[in-house]
Amino acid sequence: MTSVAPLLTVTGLGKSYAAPVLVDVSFDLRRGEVHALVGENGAGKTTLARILAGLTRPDAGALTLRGQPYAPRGKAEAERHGVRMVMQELNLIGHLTVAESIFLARLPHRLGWIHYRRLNAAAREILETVGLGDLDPARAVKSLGVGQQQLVEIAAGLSRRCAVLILDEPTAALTDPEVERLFAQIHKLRAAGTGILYVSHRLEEIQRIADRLSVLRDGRMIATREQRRPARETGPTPAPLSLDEIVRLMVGRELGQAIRREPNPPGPVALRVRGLRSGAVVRDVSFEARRGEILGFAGLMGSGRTETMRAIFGADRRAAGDIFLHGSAEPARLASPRDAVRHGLALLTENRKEQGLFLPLPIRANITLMALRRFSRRGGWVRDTRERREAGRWLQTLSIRCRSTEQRVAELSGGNQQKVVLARWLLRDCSILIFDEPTRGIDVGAKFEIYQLLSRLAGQGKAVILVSSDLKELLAVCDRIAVMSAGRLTATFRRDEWTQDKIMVAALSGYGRESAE
Amino acid sequence: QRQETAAPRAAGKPRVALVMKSLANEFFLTMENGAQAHQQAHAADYDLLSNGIKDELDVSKQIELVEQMIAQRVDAIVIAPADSKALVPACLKAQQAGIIVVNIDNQFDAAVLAQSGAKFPFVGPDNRKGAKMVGAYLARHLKPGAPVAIIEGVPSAFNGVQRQLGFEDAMNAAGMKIVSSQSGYWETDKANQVVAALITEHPDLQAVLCANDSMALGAVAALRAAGKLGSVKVVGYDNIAAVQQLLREGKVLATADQHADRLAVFGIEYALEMLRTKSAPADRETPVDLVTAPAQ
Amino acid sequence: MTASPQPASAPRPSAWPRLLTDYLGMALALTALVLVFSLSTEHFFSATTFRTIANQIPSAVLVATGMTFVLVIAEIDLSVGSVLGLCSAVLGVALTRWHWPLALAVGGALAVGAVCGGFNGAVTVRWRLPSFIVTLGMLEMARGGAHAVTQSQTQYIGSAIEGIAGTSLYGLSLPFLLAMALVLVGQLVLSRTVFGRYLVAVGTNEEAVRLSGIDPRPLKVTVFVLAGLLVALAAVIDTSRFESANPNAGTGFELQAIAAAVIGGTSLMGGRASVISTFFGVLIIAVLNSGLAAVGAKDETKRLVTGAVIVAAVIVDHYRHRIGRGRG
Amino acid sequence: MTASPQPASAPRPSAWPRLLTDYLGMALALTALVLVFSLSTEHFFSATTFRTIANQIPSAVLVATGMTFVLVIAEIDLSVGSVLGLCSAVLGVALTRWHWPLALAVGGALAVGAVCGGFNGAVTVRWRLPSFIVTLGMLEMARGGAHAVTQSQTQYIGSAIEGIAGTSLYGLSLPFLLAMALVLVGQLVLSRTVFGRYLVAVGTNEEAVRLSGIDPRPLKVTVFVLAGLLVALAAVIDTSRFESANPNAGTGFELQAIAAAVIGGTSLMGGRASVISTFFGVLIIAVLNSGLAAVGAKDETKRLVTGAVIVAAVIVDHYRHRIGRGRG
Ligand SMILES: Nc1ncnc2c1ncn2[C@@H]1O[C@H](COP(=O)(O)OP(=O)(O)OP(=O)(O)O)[C@@H](O)[C@H]1O
Ligand SMILES: Nc1ncnc2c1ncn2[C@@H]1O[C@H](COP(=O)(O)OP(=O)(O)OP(=O)(O)O)[C@@H](O)[C@H]1O
Ligand SMILES: [Mg+2]
Ligand SMILES: [Mg+2]
Repeated sequence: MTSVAPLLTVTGLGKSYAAPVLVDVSFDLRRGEVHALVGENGAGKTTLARILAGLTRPDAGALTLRGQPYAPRGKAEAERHGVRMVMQELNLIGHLTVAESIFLARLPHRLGWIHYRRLNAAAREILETVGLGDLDPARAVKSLGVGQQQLVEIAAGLSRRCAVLILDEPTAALTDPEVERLFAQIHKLRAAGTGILYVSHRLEEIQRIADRLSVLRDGRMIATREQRRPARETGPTPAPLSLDEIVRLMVGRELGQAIRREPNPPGPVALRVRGLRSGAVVRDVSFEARRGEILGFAGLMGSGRTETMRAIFGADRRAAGDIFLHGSAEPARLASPRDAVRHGLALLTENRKEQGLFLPLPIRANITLMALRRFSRRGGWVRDTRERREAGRWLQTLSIRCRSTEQRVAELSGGNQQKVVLARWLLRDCSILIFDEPTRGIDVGAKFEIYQLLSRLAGQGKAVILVSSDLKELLAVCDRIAVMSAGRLTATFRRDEWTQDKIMVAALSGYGRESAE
Repeated sequence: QRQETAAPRAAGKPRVALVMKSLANEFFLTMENGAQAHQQAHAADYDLLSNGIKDELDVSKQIELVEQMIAQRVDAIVIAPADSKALVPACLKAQQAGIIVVNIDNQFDAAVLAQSGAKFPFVGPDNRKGAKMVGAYLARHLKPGAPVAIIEGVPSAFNGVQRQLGFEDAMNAAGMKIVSSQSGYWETDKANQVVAALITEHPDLQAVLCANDSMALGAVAALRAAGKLGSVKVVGYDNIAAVQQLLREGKVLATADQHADRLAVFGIEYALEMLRTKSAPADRETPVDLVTAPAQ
Repeated sequence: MTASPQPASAPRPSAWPRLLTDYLGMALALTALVLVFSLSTEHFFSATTFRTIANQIPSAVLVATGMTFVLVIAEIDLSVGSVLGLCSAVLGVALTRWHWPLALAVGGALAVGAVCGGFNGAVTVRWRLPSFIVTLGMLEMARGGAHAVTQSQTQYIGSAIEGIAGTSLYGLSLPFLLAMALVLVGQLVLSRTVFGRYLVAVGTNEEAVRLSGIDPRPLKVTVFVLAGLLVALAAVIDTSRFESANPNAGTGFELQAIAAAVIGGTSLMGGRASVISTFFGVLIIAVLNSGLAAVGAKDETKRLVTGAVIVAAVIVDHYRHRIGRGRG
Repeated sequence: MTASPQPASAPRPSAWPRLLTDYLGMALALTALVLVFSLSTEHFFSATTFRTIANQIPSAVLVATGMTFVLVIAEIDLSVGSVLGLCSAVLGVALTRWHWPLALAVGGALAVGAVCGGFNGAVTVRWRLPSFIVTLGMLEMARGGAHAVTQSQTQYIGSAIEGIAGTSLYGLSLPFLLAMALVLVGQLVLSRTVFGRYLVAVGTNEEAVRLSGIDPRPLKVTVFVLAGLLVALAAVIDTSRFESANPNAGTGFELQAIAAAVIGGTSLMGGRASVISTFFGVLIIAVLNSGLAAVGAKDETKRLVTGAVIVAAVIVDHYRHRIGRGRG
């Protein structure tokens, strides 16, 4: 039994902001285990993790670490005790180099002068572990894409030995190969005795990696279950939870069947892209999206999907290529997002904090911004009753967890923030919708709701483009999947043509070509 | 005509640098215009390079101007110092570099000159005397013991302090009561604020003595707004163009004219004379005239 | 499933009850100042004093209102003082030297303000430059222009222009009433119109606005033009008040306007601003100036006190916000 | 797997080859200015002129360097000019009225600078106020202090203090050499030391720094104190150069220092700054001033040109950056 002596215990934890967020939460983390924490958006996972990592102070309850009382007053103190956390939201510092970001709090130096050779070497070593071996550690962080930034952040978290490692949705922006590499690292840490708290909405992952699993619902700990029988233990233990059971515990009710979309008869072409080139990443992209279908975009991280969508939307300059809209033979003039929106395009960006949200503003203002004219009288006076009613309707439709339409978006949980951006675009009612990682950080329940929403939108005759790093998600909801590799669109598969293998091959195919050039 | 100074000069034609206070100030601009006119009339005799600073407070800019003129190897510097002490060392440096230095408008501090062993001929008015003259004229329109207020210039400005002292001399001599003396920073707007507050606080105020005419404009506006335009008298200093009309309308009682257009010219003539004769002429006080409403 | 426990009486974005708490801090600070000065001088607490202050502040209110709009989009305008000088100069010269009719001259001054603002906005937006530096350039240029136009001479205009700032209701001048109206309209525009809401959004996250299909550039240029127009209006008022146009008019106005806005709780980072609070900021500064002059304080004392009050005001505001946050 | 086509010899954060492109724009702008002035006046292009400029800029360089550090942490210091005046005043009065020995007086001035900076930093950090407004308060207070200390009178010191700014190598003054050294050290500190990188980090994302377990508050206070110290040093140099202490010294310095930094490409949003570029910015302004004086330009022309050059410089910088971005 000594092998399962708890490393970290939590008893009777309580935390409220305006409303209670955590209520009487108790759980423990053992040495050398991966303890998964799941729950809906806003269930309180991040809040719990932040308390452990010293970023938030609890209102009630007690913590112990290795049997000693533990009440960190800040992140620094928690780290001194060996508790580290990789945050859900990106918290990198754009103007620093990758190496500097990783080692920020402990830059190697002599009398204050940074030892860059040592620093970069150490950084390279750590980047290797997350598969960024050929990334120059002296590159500025701001020049990296979201996926790479998340990997760098994880690398920073892994860079030091610690007793407790908290990973808050580390894989939300990662594709499968990176996830594999991350898991390899987690296995290594587990073997070394680190206790790992793993927060994620990707339940398949959790089934693969978790030793134990806890479910939070509305701030209460609903269940904690062994997912894998500890090696040295004998005797009866409750059976591991199945996916369906986890979901039921999280949501507190039965979810409908996973969507099996009846493919619509393909409609007319709504968007045709020919020979698109943009920036340093997008080299040659041609495809068409039809009304009534969901077109998925798969690809490895950095393959240029995000950049492609931004170029189509006019957010980045196009170097070459034409875009034809709604079956027109004339290329459309899409020089700016404004043009794009006027032509009925919508783009939900992958980086909600920087490119989507108005954090200090109320939810209402975030949702209604693009449709304000609709709620205004002549002269541009906003009718705020109608505005609030409409915003409230979307809170309901998307199950956004909040106090009121007037709550500041900054106070929402990550997933709920994502839904707020979603609501803004849906309210605007465009006919060609591009979603870049719309389910990043969103819980299963909400994911299903979003899938349903996508199908409904497609059913209404809209063209839906879904960019996602989660291949299973693409396989589940798309009518066709386009695969990008090294800035080129290398293949497109229909539902009856695709297999996971074929897609992976297509995703890798561009890189050989690149080196041959 | 400015381009002329840039063109290669005729051999032996002396270059005179005029270093002014703020050219944003009408008074100094008039001074400069007088100098320019003089140079045009005597274009064969010398070249003129005139510079000023942005505002009077920026003393270090003026010192740097002197240094730049030394670097330019001009033959003479005619300077209206923004600070009567701080400019002495720079001018001394110029003198040591063989440049003739003539002090105009604002006289260098005697103690500092003595201490540093420098001597520069001075051409300019006596601000204190001028202010006393204006004050004395005002006193004739007041009953003894009448409460009056002084609006000073920038507190550290020498001529401002001189004018304040002159006003005080006159008021004390005539037995008036100075109820307040505050800075209006030479500005219309600031003076307006101060005077507006003063006439409320001292409802029996009889006169406002302003250290320049711009502030007199602000004082008049404050009195007009309070409906006391006739009953409280205003005097100014400098005789700027804008104040003429006010004098005629009786809104300003008097001001002083220091003949700005001739000031710099005197200085330049001094400098040229020194270049010719290699000897320093004596200081020369230029006239200050009392200006009152023409009809009265 | 959704936890949106929205009570029927949820606070409306700008409901009246909130006025109390929103402006309480400012009102208290103001009252305290008035009290101190009333106790330390004989005549300060009088209708005359307040009327005097009311008639002095219109131009400051207009400029600070414009500044508030500029600050809300996370930009800054350092050129307001100089542009005021330039507009005043153009107005004065047009009347005295070119003998334009009053309306035309006023129109000319407004046009100059709009053009300067337009330049600030266009350059800032076109090359994505910090407005700090663009308007710093304009600060120099407009002042140079003012001196060039007037040949550095104060232009005395006389009663030709007196009418604009002439007294009207209960001793309150037309400009004061205009300024009050503008504050109200400004506040409503900022909080209740599509335009105002866009501005707040631009100041909070410009990139997100752009990606939402709203072009922030014309909005920003509009704001700078608006600020320029308000400055020009202030110039007309001041010129009328002084019956003369001074090329040095407005020197240092920029910092005063910013101070007023920031004392009122406007954020320099954009996205948070209130025109009414700015108005309180202007009032605080005006009462302070007037009171210190009434007391007859020494110049250095005035500056020390002014500086301390500015800092104290924002510290007080900090606590007000803390309480506000704790409450809601 | 990841596409990061970076050559092995990727540029190090401050490798020498980058110098060329980093400072090329500024160097070109400077050369162009010198050329224009040399062609339009006879005596401008001479060793004397350059020596004169070199001996004039040290105080501006020091203040602008301090400002660069403040800007890199996304703060601003509007009080530098006033604090310079106050330090100068204290130095002057200590020498002339209190008859302190030189070293003690200089120490006193430095202490005053550090205290003012410390106040700015502490208040900004303690109440999380915008430094803009805190230092605006300090601007008023320090100037008031300077006038109070000197009773508004310039203090003539004479040769007692001459030594500090005295000539040394090849006609270049000690302060100039000191300023040059400080620029180099400053640049290295910013780009190669732990402290410097922390500052860049604080300016880019203060919250992230806090989350890394580094307390940004002492860092920020340190920067303000540093800026105050550099300002005090500048005050000592200027006082020595002018052999007198003027309570109005440094008026308007703040905008000039910010302009120099921004012309040099420092971002007002924090995180991006270079001390060497700031130095170029100071040089550009100094050459401009000197050249315009040599030409004997009218005051309004000077202002128009200065304003235009400021705006033009940042526009040029914009294009340099675009090219830089396109390249990398
Ligand atoms: N600073 C705050 N102020 C007010 N409410 C907050 C604050 N931080 C979190 N909350 C609220 O606490 C609840 C739990 O948030 P938390 O971030 O812990 O959720 P989560 O389980 O991590 O969700 P997600 O999966 O979306 O990341 C949310 O309803 C959120 O709105
Ligand atoms: N601002 C930028 N400047 C330079 N390069 C960038 C920038 N943003 C992204 N990139 C590059 O674009 C590529 C895509 O970045 P990212 O890591 O975001 O990929 P992703 O979004 O996961 O994948 P995809 O691009 O397929 O959506 C990377 O090579 C990245 O370095
Ligand atoms: Mg979370
Ligand atoms: Mg992407």
